[in-house]
Amino acid sequence: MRLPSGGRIDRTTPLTFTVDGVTHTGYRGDTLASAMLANNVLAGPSIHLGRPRGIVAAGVEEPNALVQVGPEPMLPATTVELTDGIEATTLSGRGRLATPNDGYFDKTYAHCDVLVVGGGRAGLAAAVEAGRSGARVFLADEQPELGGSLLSTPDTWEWLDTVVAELASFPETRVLTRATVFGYYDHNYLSIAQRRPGGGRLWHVRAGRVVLATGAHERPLVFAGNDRPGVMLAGAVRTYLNRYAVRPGRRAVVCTNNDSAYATALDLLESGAEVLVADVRDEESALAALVRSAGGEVRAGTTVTGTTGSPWVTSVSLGSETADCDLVAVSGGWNPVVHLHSQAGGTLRYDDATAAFVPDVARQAHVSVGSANGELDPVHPLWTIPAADGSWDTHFVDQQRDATVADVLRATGAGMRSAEHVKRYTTIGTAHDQGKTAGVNTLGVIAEALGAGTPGPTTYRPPYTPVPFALLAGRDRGALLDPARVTPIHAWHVARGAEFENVGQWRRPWYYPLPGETMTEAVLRECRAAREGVGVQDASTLGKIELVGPDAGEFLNRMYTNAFAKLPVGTARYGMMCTADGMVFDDGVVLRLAEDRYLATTTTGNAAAVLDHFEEWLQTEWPDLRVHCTSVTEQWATIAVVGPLSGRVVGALAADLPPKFMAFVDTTVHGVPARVARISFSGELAYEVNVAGWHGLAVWEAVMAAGEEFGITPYGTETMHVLRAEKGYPIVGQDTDGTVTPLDLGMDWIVSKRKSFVGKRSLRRPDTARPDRKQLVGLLPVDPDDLLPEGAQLVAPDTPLDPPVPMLGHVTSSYRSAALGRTFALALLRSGRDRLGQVVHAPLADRTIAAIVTEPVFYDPEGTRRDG
Amino acid sequence: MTDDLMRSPLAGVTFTAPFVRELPFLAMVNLRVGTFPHPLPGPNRVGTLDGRDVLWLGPDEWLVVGPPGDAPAIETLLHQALGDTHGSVVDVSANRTTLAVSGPHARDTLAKGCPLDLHPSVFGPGHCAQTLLARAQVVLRQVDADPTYHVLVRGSFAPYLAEWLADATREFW
Amino acid sequence: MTHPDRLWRNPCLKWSYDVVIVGGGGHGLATAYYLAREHGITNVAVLEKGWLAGGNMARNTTIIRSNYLMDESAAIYEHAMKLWEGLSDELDYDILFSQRGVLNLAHTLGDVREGVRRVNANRLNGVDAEWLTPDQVKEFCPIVDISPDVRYPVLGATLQPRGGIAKHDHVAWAYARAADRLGVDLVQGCEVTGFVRSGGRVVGVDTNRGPIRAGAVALASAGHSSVLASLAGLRLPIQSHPLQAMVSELLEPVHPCVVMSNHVHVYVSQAHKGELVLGAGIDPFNSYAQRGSVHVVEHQLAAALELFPVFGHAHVLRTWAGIVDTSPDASPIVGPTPVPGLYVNCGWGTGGFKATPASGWVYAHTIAHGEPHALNRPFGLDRFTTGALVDEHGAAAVAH
Amino acid sequence: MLLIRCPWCGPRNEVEFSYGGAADVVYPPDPDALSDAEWGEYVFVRDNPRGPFAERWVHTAGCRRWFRAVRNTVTHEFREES
Repeated sequence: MRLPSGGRIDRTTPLTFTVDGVTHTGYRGDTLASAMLANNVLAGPSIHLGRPRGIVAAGVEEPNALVQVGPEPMLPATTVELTDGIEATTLSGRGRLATPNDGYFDKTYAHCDVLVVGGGRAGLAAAVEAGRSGARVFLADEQPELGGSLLSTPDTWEWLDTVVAELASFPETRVLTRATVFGYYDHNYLSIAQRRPGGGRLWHVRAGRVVLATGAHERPLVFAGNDRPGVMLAGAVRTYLNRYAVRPGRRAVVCTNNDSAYATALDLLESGAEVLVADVRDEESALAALVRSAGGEVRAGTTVTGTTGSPWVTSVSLGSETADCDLVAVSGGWNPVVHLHSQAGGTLRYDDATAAFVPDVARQAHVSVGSANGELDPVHPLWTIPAADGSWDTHFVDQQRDATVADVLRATGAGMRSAEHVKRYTTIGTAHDQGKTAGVNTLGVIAEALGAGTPGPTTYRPPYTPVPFALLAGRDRGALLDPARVTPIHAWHVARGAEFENVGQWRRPWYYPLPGETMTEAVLRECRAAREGVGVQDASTLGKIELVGPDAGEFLNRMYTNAFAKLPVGTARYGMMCTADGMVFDDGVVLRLAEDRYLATTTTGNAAAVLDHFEEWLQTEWPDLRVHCTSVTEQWATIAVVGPLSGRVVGALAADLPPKFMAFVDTTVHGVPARVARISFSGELAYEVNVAGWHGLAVWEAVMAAGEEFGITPYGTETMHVLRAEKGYPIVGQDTDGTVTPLDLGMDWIVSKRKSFVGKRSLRRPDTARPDRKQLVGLLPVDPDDLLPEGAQLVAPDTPLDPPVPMLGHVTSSYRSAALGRTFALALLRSGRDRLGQVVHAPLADRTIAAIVTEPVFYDPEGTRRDG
Repeated sequence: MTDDLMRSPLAGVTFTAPFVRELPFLAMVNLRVGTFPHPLPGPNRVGTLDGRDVLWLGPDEWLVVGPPGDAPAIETLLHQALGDTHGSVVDVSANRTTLAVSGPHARDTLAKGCPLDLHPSVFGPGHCAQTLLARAQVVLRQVDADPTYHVLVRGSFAPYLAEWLADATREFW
Repeated sequence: MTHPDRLWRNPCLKWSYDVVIVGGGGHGLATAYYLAREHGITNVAVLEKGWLAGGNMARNTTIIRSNYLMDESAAIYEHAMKLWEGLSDELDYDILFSQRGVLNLAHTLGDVREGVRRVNANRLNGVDAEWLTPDQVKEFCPIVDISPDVRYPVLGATLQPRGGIAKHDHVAWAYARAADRLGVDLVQGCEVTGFVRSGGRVVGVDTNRGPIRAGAVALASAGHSSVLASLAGLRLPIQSHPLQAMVSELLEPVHPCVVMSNHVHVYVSQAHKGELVLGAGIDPFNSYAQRGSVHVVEHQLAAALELFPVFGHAHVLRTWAGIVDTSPDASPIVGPTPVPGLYVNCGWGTGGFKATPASGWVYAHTIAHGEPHALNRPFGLDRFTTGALVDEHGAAAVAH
Repeated sequence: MLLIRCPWCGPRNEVEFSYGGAADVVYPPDPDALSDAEWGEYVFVRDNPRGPFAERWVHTAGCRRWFRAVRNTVTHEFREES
């Protein structure tokens, strides 16, 4: 019932809410739990046994009162601030996901000298002391207001107000409320979940020092029927009385093994309740006299051994006697909240006096203070209280998991000796409350069952309390999930209706369908334009690295399989790189810009990796080489103008043209500085126009305009792939997969015999040098209209298709070719070069395609077209 | 000096937060050198060289920043200073664009994505760092005590970063 | 749920065994079981420094699949799958093996190519595999967002219908119980601190409980393999990394299968009691701390919510990390070593749980015969000399 | 989130770095002189100790310098090196 006065609730602001469709009222300042308790509302029935359950605790340790509020499942009612119109549904330990979370959850980094975790008495004292020194102080507390357990003790509220005001006066002190420090990671990095209207914020704090003032959680007592509604933690009863002005019962039995529950007894008496204290300790507490003088009864050497009532408790057994009651306030002692200390790598020690695990050695820069450090009343440990009938199956250790002492005994009976085994066998500690009230009791029960001396040990892992997925995800959603990199010409592609593909983080035009056109039609059209007229592609995504220094040529010689030191200035050469394992790593064209200056291009996806690779070898192996690398990937927009008419187009715009294939000139195009190279990835006459990124769009548009009379056609990555495949040029990452050497690709010519390079030694290992490795070949389907799927596996024609079927290789690239008027493919095929002219089969789910093995060059094998 | 054929990576982007804007086309020249005849700023600091800002990028790497169109002059200056000394001078002006984030919300905005401690006692005017802002690599420098920060970001990442900033600043306007 | 009462004895340690297995995880327990069951070698001890199956076995996300790309991998994992399919019956213990299907999503054209290649290779290797279109993905797992306008749209998926999950603890206990009943000594709290040598041969181990003679010593110690092998003077091509995972509270059934996405680093299933079980990517640095970095978890959940918007309201209850033993080609190392009498079984990386039965089966064969079975012959140490790697990287950048 | 001290830029969050594994593995001066086993050892075999580990990091999002650090693989603490 709600007391007529007192508490920290705002009685001028009544709030209406529903639980399971029934309307109730509460006040601002209530939690959903305190308002439920004021209205005698039960929690949901238990998960397996369907037993009625009530609210047990007043904080995050609550094992029973889980509710669904709107779309949010699995909130402990004790942590839900009451607001007007809340519609709550009680749950039986299992929530329901139905709708996406549209809350706004963001993140921020923060730094401080001292992070104080917990705004109770100890935390406030630490924060004030640190604040007075001028240090940068962070104080985080999970409650809506500071005070911690002080909020349950009205005689401290004046001091609380003073301290909170002083904290507010420190310019470098920041107080976060509704903020739970849930993770303590390496190097004093802590995560805080802050509840905010409509969502929350994840704080990542790097702290100089951390003060853990996280308080303690009370332990229940383990007796028969200890889960009956009306059995509550004594400290929680006190919180409901004093903070929320809710008295959970009027005839109370307080059952304890320590002095802390006497304060609850006294407060209950003051509220007008009848109180019987059953203190398990034989020696009477010094506080007993206070209780008696306030009108209560105290019995030493007595404990509750069972309960009756349905659903609420109506009486308890005290050994052979029975006492009527409607509230049982229990205290089995307190567990310091050592979770963060433990997460930080700190060790724990079992303290006999308090029968609790307390911080022992800190590993990082943290200190525990107050009750979190074990400053607690001594207790008489009492892990289990036998029932009169000897049964153990209603002695609940973990209420949310419906796990009892009987379950623990079954586990130890099965041979389990480790607490971890028992927990897994019984599922104790794995529910939403993370076993906060169950954990240490379980260890005590196991120790008793095994006849071991002391319980333990245990460790804690993040998070301290459950954290919404949405909070950890933060704003990295939708377009912000991962940067979408775009070129300077991107807006043009979008306007032109391009379809895009993701290549690494880049968005690249895939093809440019005309209205009503299929992808196949579009690609055939684009290919035809590049082969017969002129096509144009945005190649800006290629990685570009300038290498400057007198040893640049020597360095490139060591990195690439082929040689670059003697490359004439003004010319370019295709190169290939291997990993130390001898497998193809990347490829690209290298230009020699000056005697001491090269420009290396990389594949789109590998740009960063190649630069890292260069720097790694330069810095760690060959620091004596005088070379410096600078990424210029985005300095240049790159426009590939391709096809027999490309010279007409580029010639109309460029002041100068490169004299021959694999040469380049620094000139102007459309009036802006440009580097124009005769490089071809298609086998056609082609020009690669490089201009500063900010000129990219204008020059692209100029190229389009100049090419209009020739029907210039923009093409995407798909057409690029077809054109290069017709020429048998491999794509690293498509025709290779990390298991392919340059020799496997049939590119013996690119592997220098005279110089050393990274990976060379690997090429003559027994397996790598085997003649029957998979080698790159061409395939022509026997039916020229049949398109081999990329990824089709290849077998010899007479192979029975009973698994496991011996496979020869797979199709790496496969297209329809406008130039060939048929389909074709590239494949990696075992002993492929010995199979030229033979037929292989590609058995698919529904049919088998036969194809003839060919050289991988299908188009213009003489290379006559590259010169126009 | 710019011409009307130039288009910045964020041309066409409207910044909803009034304290974020693009400073396009700044000249930037990358210098990598062992020994240099003129004093260059030390780690995480910005210095000057003949009227240009010089940002420390690494133990042998600096970024010389000047007004739009200044890159050829900077290159000439650096080459002359180097003489026969081996060093790498590369124009990277178009590699990045610059975002200015300024005013009372600047620090809290950047803190949402930048793991550096930007407290005035740690990072102030004249400081610079290569770091991360959200999921983009940036060069960050504080220009004045307002505070105004300059965020130098690769052109391809600029639209992402602009979108991120629009989101990060939405509580401030 | 009822368990048989007695799982295992807590036996006295003998001074000599035919085989000492170092590591009482899933692989060690399975090896002991198959040594006894298949080869009649029952004078076997499994030495576990902590509690049985308390390492990676207790920390994995329990996904079972055999749809590996390379022929050698497919063969050994498919052997495991067949053993899984009969395991509850064979061990007379319900391991809660649920063949609910495993989807591997494709988000790029490269993923699609790789997925189709894998489906084709799997089929010819006798591994069930299908290629699904985005609509078929939606049909199979309705909570996956297949809209085309997300950052990395779902372009398709491979499906292995026989893949699924099992209850890791039950698997361990089932093997332990069966091995125990065949006479194997399961010794917990027994840490190996060195090897007893005679001539060049390993003839026993030193432990915190004294020396133990052994006809053969078989390492089955996952992330700790390098440290143990170094005690025998053996260097392994293994690096130990944290691999993080997390679990939500119990939720009503919402997720009917297993979904994995290498591209965005997500793998998730809903366990039989209702918790969502998610795995993250490997932390890049070497570690024995069973602790990773929180940003790895954050990235992973961001990606998870893109695929499964409905998960936004779920809560992370626990996070943890295992110590995974990664090899240069992302394939295991199972076989004899250059040190006579010493065998090694490691390098399973992220694939350890799903391989458990086959790993134990081939390892037992190897120990019993002194040479590898055909299934693990390709996975010997010598491949790092010859170059005959079984490279699963391309197929499994974040393989699980 | 490890805090890693870049020798040039100062302490920075782990996300700014890439990991390079074991340090002090020298590229053989003459790979061709090595046996297959020796070469395989160089390419594939690295120490993997429990405890202090000399390793390489590169400050990818910062100065791009590779550096050596000694970190304990159990506690993750870096040893201060002069």
